[in-house]
Amino acid sequence: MAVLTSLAEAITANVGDGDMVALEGFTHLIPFAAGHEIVRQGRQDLTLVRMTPDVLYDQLIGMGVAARLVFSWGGNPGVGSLHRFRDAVEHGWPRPLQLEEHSHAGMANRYVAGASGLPFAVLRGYVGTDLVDHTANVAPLACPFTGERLTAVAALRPDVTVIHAQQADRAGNVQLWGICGVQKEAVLAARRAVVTVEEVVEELQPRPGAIVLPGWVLSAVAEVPGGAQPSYAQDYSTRDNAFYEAWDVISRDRDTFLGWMRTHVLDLVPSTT
Amino acid sequence: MAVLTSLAEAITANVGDGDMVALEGFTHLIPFAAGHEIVRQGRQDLTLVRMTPDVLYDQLIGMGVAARLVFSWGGNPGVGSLHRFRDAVEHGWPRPLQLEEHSHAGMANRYVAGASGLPFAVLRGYVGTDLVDHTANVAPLACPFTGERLTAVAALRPDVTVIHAQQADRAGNVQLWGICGVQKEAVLAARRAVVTVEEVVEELQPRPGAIVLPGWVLSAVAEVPGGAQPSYAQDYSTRDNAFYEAWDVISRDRDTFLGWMRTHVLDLVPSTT
Amino acid sequence: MTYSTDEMMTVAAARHLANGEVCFVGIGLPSRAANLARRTHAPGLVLVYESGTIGAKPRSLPLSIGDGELAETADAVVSVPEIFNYWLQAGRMDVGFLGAAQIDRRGDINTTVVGPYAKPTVRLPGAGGAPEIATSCRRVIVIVRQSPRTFVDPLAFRTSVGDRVSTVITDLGELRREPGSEELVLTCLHPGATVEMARAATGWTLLVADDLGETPPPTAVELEALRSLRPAAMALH
Amino acid sequence: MTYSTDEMMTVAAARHLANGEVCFVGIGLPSRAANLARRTHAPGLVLVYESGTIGAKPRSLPLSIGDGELAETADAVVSVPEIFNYWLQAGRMDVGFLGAAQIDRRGDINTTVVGPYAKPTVRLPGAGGAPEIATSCRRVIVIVRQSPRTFVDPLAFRTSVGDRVSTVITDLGELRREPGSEELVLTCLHPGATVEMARAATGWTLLVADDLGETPPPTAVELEALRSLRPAAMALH
Repeated sequence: MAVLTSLAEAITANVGDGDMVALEGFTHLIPFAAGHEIVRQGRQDLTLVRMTPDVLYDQLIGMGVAARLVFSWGGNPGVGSLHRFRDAVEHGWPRPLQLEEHSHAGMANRYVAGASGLPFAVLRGYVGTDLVDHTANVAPLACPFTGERLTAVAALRPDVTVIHAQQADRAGNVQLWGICGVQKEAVLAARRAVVTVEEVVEELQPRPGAIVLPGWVLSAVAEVPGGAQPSYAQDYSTRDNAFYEAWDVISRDRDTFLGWMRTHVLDLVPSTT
Repeated sequence: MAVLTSLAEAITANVGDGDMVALEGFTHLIPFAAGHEIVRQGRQDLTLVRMTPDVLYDQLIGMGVAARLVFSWGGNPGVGSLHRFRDAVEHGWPRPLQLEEHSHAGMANRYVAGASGLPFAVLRGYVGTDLVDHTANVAPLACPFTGERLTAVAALRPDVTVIHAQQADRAGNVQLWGICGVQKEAVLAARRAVVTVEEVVEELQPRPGAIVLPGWVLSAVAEVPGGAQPSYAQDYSTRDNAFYEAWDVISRDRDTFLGWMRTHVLDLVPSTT
Repeated sequence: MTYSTDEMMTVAAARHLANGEVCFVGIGLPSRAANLARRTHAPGLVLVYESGTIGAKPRSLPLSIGDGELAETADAVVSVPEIFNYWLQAGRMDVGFLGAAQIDRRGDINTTVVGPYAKPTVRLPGAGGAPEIATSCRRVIVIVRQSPRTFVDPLAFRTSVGDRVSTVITDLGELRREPGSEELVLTCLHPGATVEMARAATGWTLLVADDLGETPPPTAVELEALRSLRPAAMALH
Repeated sequence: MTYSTDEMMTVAAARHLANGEVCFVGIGLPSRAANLARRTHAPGLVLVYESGTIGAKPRSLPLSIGDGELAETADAVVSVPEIFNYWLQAGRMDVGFLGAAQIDRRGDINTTVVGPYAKPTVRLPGAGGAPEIATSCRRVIVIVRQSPRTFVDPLAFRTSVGDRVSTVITDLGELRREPGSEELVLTCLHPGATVEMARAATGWTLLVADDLGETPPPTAVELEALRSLRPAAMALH
């Protein structure tokens, strides 16, 4: 059952060293504030999971919180490379980063399997690519009816999934809308789930295209207005495209990066509500 | 690409003798008018597919249009038996009816596989039940990662799926809301899809909880106000519960049934728009 | 206050649902019992219907599991594949609530046929959601009127496996499965019912608990709440 | 009107999309070309983005595939699992539009690493949607600038299989796969490009079609439409 709490308490209670942690949000609703709180609390040896590790994971990887990354596309959308991610993979800085990579379809179906309580999911994919040689979580599977050779992907079961949403009510029911990505599956696949929201409202008003997650499948809900910035929350904020472009410069150099993180993350006290 | 047409033309063009036909709608939005048009046009030897064959399929089965029924629950919801269905199975009247039965979870996943372009889907089900002995479309499957024994169900690929929805626009894009059941999957699993709608509108206004099916995945759209009665279309009509109870009496006796069908279905000319 | 055996059965079933639990509800007696619980001691009971309505709070008793009332009052409405895969199969349901046409001493259920499968004497509706409700919910409660036609062994057809059936509630009393035991045992009689009546209504040699209890009769509050729960359709009659 | 080689490449790509087709679009040059087609000769082109937006009609060019503009103008917004399973994998896409870091003579694509996988000299973003776009769309068009670093054989890593790549559009010309042939052939040069330039920009011995054509230069209408398609973010600069 969801507890309405502060961001700091939600992370303290639900994210531990060595956990497999999924912070999801497909361009939209990326939980930046929660990710920053994980950095501030000094979590270590995390397995970070995310379809599209973008600027947020570049920050987490650059701060050395991750031992492993499970992902399908690691870039700065529309801009270019993730320099901290590349530095970790190419030069082991600030620590080596073990990779497990998939296609988007594979990752999405791994979450679906987790959300469905199944050990694996089936898709037509991976065949003929070199991806199959680099993970134990992909296996060939024959259709028992037609004999067609398909691909099985192992379920993802994060210890904790963290997402950002537009609204929660006081019972901890959460509503998000706009591009909803893989968030429902990521939440339902996880053992624990933390949601930051733009706003706690008295009553959720049904919205076109919205997903509602009942409070009883969530562990903690924290009100963090702007918690997705520089990503965005539809009908609350817009994507800070200029920041995504600026990140290309900030993140190129290790010291510039560390300085930025100190000023904009480490030295900040999270807002409590 | 969807053609806006009359109900009669939509059925003529898309439902042929011997076809596998799925008329879906989970209590809500059952395409009664389209089913009646199939009877009027004298289709034969159909394989009827539906999770919950209720009064509509009782009518089609009683009229002898079906050679086979693929289903998971055949009753009159909240009332009792389907007498025409029982008469066909127990006494072969008006013709023998071959059955292939599943659980709801199995049928739903069979549609999901069809919609996904996969030959099968996986679930944790059927094990230990006598259902597995009565269909070739269920098979045991071991997880390639854990060895757990699960169940595979073969994809459903109807020749045509027919559904009823609240609205379409002039481009044939369709919007339905309320309880949406398995309609999206049934439409996307089928080779052809026919949709009857309460209303053709100039522009679809996004609705909470709505599904939108783009016109380019549909074959024909026909405006048929009240086309779900005695089922209902949320925000357009209410369920005629009294009729569902009356059907118990109408359908008990073969002649009473035939008389009712003559008056209320066969002798009617479908409305054209 | 006088009450019927069906009312006693429904009240007894409702008492098995705790506040805050998540309950996967079939239509008919299970839905009536679950809604009664929500109106009395378990206002925070979460009702989930296989039509995809999660957290439905119907103001009148639905006649079908797809009534508009369920969608309009739900916290979330999801697709039928989603309700079975993400919510039921994934193990999020505390209690499953089933009816039965036939039940055996292990709690296995038949809702498919009476007589041979290929040439049944009675063709029943079939499986519906029951097989996966029976194996995915943490515990399963069955509500069924007790008679030699319904309490049979062996079953004509095993539609749902009874391993997780914790309690069977009938018009005569309650049967439970003790931890570690395979067979259901009569643990409680409703007021007015006797062991002999229960034995006569059971198609096998019924086991009776040493400490056989008696169900407290329905309270005035329970009966009033139950009687106010008339389906919208019936209210029209 | 003068134009850049990138503009020529984008215009050439747009011309390959027919009105009414359904196009699965990656971000960057593919999105620019697809949006240009929709603004010129193919107003009924259906744009599908992997963020789950079906029938998006962006008024300005999105910077990312998850821009709010895409959701707000789409016919439908679905989940990411659904877009990959029900829409892409099911074979509903006429055209897939991909970029590439490296491409070989068979149209296989590398977007994963340059150098050895375990110790890459350049770590690229990875697969994203590309592997399943490459094998699920009826035909695949690749847009990539031609150079000996991108046109390589063998690839350092095969991220996506090229079997369905029908056309590769570069800043120098177009390569196509003839029916029945495995290898891509230079079939067309953009104005100003030569066979020698194309050969010099290719890391294998480039095959050239007997009837090598020349791409018509961008029309004023195409260039104007393309230039009006500035991303919202860039318009701020």
